[in-house]
Amino acid sequence: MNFLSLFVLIPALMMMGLFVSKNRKQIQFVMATGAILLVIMSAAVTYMYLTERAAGNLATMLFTADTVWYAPFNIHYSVGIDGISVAMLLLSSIIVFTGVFASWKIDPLPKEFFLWYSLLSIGVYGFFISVDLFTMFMYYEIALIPMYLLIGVWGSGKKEYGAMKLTLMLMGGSALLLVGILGIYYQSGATSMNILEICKTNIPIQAQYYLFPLTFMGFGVLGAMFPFHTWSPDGHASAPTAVSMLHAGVLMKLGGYGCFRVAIYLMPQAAHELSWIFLILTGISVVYGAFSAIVQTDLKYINAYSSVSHCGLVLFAILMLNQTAMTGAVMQMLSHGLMTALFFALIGMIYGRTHTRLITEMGGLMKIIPFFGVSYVIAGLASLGLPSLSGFVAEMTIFVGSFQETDTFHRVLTIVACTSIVITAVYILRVVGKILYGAVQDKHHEHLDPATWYERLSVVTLIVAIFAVGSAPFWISSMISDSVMPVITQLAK
Amino acid sequence: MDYSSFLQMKEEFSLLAVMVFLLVYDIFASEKALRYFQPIALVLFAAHTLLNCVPREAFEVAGGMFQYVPMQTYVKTILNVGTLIVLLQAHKFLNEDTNRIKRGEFYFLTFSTLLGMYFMISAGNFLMFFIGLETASIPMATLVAFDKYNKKSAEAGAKYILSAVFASSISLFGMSLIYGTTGTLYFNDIAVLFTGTPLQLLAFVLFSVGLFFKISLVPFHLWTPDVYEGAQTNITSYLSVISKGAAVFVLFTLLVKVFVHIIADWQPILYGLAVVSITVANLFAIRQQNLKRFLAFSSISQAGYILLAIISGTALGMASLVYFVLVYMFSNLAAFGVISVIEQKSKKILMSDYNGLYQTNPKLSFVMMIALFSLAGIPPFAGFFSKFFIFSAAVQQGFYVLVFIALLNTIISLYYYLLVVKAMFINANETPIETVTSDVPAKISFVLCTVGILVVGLISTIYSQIAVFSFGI
Amino acid sequence: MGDLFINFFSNPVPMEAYLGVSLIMFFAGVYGFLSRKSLLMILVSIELMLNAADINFVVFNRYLYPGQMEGFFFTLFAIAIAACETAVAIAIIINIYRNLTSVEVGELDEMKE
Amino acid sequence: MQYTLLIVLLPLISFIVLGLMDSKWKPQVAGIIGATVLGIITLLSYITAFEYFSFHKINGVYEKLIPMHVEWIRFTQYLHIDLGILLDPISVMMLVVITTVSLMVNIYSLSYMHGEKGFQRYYAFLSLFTFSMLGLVVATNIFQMYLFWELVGVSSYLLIGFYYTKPSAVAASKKAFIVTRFADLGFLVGILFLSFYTKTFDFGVLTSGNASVFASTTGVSFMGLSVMSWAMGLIFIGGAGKSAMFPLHIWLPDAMEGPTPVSALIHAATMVVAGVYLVARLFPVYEVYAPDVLHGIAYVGAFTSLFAAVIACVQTDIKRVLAFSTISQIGFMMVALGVSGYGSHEGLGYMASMFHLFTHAMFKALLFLGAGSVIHAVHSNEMNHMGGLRKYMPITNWTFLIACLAIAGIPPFSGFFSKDEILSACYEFSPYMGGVMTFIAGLTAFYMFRLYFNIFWGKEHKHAHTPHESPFAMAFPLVFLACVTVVAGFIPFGHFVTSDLANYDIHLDYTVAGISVGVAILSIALATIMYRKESEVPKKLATTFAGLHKAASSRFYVDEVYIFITKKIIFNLISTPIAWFDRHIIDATMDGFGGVTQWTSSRIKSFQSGQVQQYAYVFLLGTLFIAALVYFIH
Repeated sequence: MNFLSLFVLIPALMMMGLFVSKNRKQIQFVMATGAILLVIMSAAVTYMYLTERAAGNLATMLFTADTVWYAPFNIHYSVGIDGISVAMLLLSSIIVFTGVFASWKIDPLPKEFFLWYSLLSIGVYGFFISVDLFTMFMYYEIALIPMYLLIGVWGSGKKEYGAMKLTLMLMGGSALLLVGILGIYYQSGATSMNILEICKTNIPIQAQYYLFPLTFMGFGVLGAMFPFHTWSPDGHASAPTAVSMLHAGVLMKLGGYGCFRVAIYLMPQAAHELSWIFLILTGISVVYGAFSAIVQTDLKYINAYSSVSHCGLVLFAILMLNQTAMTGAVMQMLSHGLMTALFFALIGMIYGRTHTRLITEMGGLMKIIPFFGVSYVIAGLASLGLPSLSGFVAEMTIFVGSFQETDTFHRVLTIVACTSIVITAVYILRVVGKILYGAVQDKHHEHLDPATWYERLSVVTLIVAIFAVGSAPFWISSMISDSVMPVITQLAK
Repeated sequence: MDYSSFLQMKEEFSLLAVMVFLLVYDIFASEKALRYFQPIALVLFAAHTLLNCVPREAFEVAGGMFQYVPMQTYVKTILNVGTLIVLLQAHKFLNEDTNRIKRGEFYFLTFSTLLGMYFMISAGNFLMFFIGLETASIPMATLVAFDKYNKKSAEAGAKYILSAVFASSISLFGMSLIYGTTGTLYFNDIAVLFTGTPLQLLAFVLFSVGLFFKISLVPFHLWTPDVYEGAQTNITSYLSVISKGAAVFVLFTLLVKVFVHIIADWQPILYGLAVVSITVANLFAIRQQNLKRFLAFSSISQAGYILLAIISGTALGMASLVYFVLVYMFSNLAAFGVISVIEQKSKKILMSDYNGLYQTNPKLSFVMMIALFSLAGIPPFAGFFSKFFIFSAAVQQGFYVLVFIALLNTIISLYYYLLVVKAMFINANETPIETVTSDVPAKISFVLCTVGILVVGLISTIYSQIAVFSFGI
Repeated sequence: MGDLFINFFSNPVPMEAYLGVSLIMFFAGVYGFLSRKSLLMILVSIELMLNAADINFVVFNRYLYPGQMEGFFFTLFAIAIAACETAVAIAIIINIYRNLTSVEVGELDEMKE
Repeated sequence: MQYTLLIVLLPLISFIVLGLMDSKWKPQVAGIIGATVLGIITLLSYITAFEYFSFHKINGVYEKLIPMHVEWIRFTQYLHIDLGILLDPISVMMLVVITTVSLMVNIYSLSYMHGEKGFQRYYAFLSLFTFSMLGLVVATNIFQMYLFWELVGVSSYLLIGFYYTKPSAVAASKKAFIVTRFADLGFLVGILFLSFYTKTFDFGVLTSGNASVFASTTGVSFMGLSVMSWAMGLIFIGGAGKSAMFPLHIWLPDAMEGPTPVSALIHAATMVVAGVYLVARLFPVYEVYAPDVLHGIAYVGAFTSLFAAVIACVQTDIKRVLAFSTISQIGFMMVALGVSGYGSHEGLGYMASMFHLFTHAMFKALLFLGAGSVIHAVHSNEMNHMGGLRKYMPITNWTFLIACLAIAGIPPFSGFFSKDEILSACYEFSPYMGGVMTFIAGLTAFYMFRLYFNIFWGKEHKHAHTPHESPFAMAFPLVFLACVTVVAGFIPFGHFVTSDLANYDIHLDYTVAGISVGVAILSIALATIMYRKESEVPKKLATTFAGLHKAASSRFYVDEVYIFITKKIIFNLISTPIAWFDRHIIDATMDGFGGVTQWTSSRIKSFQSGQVQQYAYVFLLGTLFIAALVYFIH
């Protein structure tokens, strides 16, 4: 048990705290304390990671710890982090933190809400600190189920349908994944499910041919890869604010992270051979998601489709199989996580006031609730890749990286993917124009409550993070870039 | 002949002692003393469970008719714990005025079936096996028809006894052919002589369908939902867990010990049965409204999953199988327990009756939910681990496609488990079932189940212990 | 054909004949189980099936493995068990009759689908 | 020259402070802070210009200075975005232009925007724009330029949509952003092409003339065209978008929905010339490695210039006239670059283009501010709401006239000199090009005086209240810019900015000058006849050339084409079907899995008939089936 396990332990303790808390005050206290602790933890881990690297530690994973768990299956509870996990942990902490404040006054059943919320975060954190296939898969599944209840109980609209669809489709993904993982383990002949051990072995190429698609698709479902993305619009549209934030912000990143860490890292030959299929699919995701977003009228649908497009870009970049593009992919995960969380937070807060999410029924909100208006514009600008906001660095890294592949196929796809930045601008500006500018559409919207302190806290934290990543990308990009190296080495084999 | 070796059959004798004591106590004790009948019975049985939970050296009794291997202790302990939980849950039911008079019989019959299963598990000879099997199933029929003024119960009893006897007569016919082709009834000898001649294969098929019936695999499962629905809920849970658990273990033992030479023949059978069982049961389960029927189909589908452990025939598969049964026991009993306490209170058993249950019965809903999640194989509940292990055991032997089909089916199964969760937590209801207060034994049983579901997966010692004594081909 | 004829008379009853009888009994039982309407007749059919198996045991023991007693003993136990089964089954059928005032198997269909 | 960093940073700080404080401060405070910061950086730019042009000439060639530079993000071993400051003649010139115009606009706005809601926000955005524009011009590498390019686009978006409750302003801002964004896509892909083969973003390396940098591009083609053509062509598309070249010009006229000072700053003087600046920045690359693209630029520029000039002749909204005039003038600059070569005399076009950029910035800003002053007075943009204003607004009148003379190319105003150089370069390129450009220059003089007479002369329109001269804060910038316009032509521009960084003495080509001045005077005379007094001539002409007139008034229907593309094609033919496909095919397939499961479930329910005999039957069949299975397998 090393300190990384605290990331899992703290939410677990939060759950216990929630069990014994009696009223809303205590619940809020538990959640706030836990969330702050997690943020501090991840900041500390980042610092420790960077100092350790600066001290010349070149191991693939740092702070590793390994405890045998199920000896007959060579299942170990092993943790460890590299730059990518650190980035993801930071992201998770920020989003868990802001999610808590975004749902500060959740009603009804706050205790149960936060219980599931904490369980969800256990899954997320656990996934990012794991280096063992089994524990990774386990945490992945832990993260799936609370979603059902969170959406089903606290959601809105077609919540039961959305929740069920989301859960079942993701379960379908995990079904593919499980076959993939078991196949990898047995075909590699490794004596451990530890990724670092398996990568030293050679999985027979014939096995890779079917294991790679299984694994990639399995994670791809969570990464909203075309055509397995349809859970995303319905699921996100009906989810409560904090859940949308956490799900789109972090959970969808599990998909990209998994593709990177498991599918490509462990099966490099198949990745080379088969990447074209998935490049086409993800390329479609990128453009298709963006085009679909143009004609949506529900704010959450717009954002969900936009997530399809942006997350498609993550997988797209990973499949380019070069260092720069992969770095860009991770940056994009981080960036998309932050900005989509911001979007969902704002949409939730606006919805809480206007009681509608249809852009046709809103207008002129900038004048009424300027704080949300300005924040929404910032989120939008981040989403369409404005420099100094996080989206720009991520997308540019991806495009520059993707362009390193010289053949016409990759070139054309890259250019097609680039067009998404224009389409993104179209739907973002459409929304901003419709809901924030112009005249107020609904008489009831003329007097809306201003933002409360906890809403401001949540929104401002995210905006600051977006600016931080976007304005000073160097350290984070180099941190990620270093950690992509092992995969590149693996691919070069 | 030295009969002292018979004393080694500790579990059987200790259970028999409990049975005899209870029988005598029930008949001769005063009305006042009878008030303590149930506590005494429970304590005695718990003591029996505890006394017999430590594995011993392997031994044989009666020239190999009774063969003990340490793994059996675990299996029997699992059955004991399961029975104990069932009895705890039945405590309230048996204290009702109409049933008080019958409770002695209830215990006696239950323990009889358990004893039958003990013998079945430890059998080293087809005669012993057959006696065990029938001892386990005939009293079961009376238990199913226990509620004698209930039409459904009677119907269920009839269906059970008819189907069971039909199955066992086919099985018996199969045994006769096995005897005819090998000339012996001892497992150890048959294993050598059973080489797979056509007649032997026919014998094997006829014999094994009897066991498939017990495990209720498709297409030998049709009795299951009707009987589960008609029987009193605690008996249903007993039927679904204990009876099935014993049968799957026996199936595995027989396949790897006796029919080891024809592995190439029984693997495809199990393959097909697993696929059909899981799929068909799931398809039926999604449309069930009655929760007992619902869990019946769920248990059929679970039985299909168990075949994945058996099909590998490896030690890993064996350990996974026993572990799966353990986890399944906790999960299923928790679910049935909730259904039974609610049924006793409100006579409501339909899924729609459970709408909004969380508002009035948060704890019961919670137990039900984790039980269902465990059945669906969701971490961190134990069901996830047990499923993962059987899949792993199957993949190890190269059954990729089978595992994949099974996994696709987990999507369907998750769907219907979530339907119940949805009913309890999400669906609105003006008049939810009123708050139910369960008695102390039932509470203990829920705690046991919950702890089991939560802990068995996370603590790997349990699995490791089981794995120590597991055996395969 | 001739051999069979001769064998038939020199060896009073060949094993195949017994097996034939048991097989016919067995399938008669199966047929009865599937086709009779009355629960009692179904019970009788089951008895046929069980006894067919018993005959097998005895015949195999007698003809193939005359040196041992396993088959005979098995049959004894099986008969006892069959008796138990019948007893329990009849008890249940009586219970059915009390509840439905009928012993028609077709009426046992309250629970389905 | 470390202090140049301040020039860039101060507006940023000003933006952050003003943005965060927003309405917590009084409007005047925000305005004064904004204007003061601009004053400081203007001063700093002048010092920079002075120091640079005086002391950083080595062997007659200006050196390229990089006083500051940090690595911002690293993509690959070779490719990294640096943020830095590059000082060379054109960037220093741009610093001066931007800060000057920006300062004027800041001062002007103090009065013009007085009392507007969101005054603080306005100043914050102005600071943001100034910051981005300055960052753009001092960019040391192409990616830094792209980065600020985008920021400039956003500040433009925010400022155009300043009156966000006005639907037309919102639509215009959206249009401006999306059209330029589309062009930026070209820019981006161009950068990707260029950088991939040259392994660098750095302007210093790219323009060093070192052939080894481009070694890997030789013979490499992508889909039939050489990669350098792709790269430079695409980069030009980016420039064309920002600089409103046909057919990407459509956003600029609409951008006039923004406050007028913003139009003066962004859409006349600075941002719209970013495209010209970009081409000039990469000129050595264009010239050597993509001469075909460079010629293309010349033709695009010429066509745009003509096209816009024709439209400008018939527009009635004074800001639109100015907008089209801007497009036309930028066309001039593009043409000049396109026809230019490298070297002292061959590089005449380059020098002329930069010269024109400089002079145009001043007089066009002046025109816009003057127009603003008029609009401020009559509260309308329409020509026919004006007329005869010269009596009420003398300062505006005179300064406007100076600017008109300058743009028409009448000596000794600045426009004459710069335009003359352009025309000389064109004639040297080809007489046809020279002729066309001269004709456009004539058109320019015509529509400008049409505008001038319609505003200040002609029939007086009835006003609700008497128009009055603008206050000092507005008048001062007019006068200042007018002075600049008068004297700027005499700057020996060739001593400062040339294609090869060496000295070049401008000498007037009297033939060309004579022709162009003649044409200008003729055009002005024509305009005088037609518009000085009310006359029937314009109407007659309009009816005679009804088709042309209508087409030109409707801006040759380019907007309609765009609307067709966006609304009909993208929205109705791509997005809506895709969204439908997603819901009804993809999603329905996913739902279909569930449906099929349910259907199958209901189909097989009869197996569970409740009949125990049927159960036994199935049991038996199962047994037989297994037996058969075993038989076949065995």
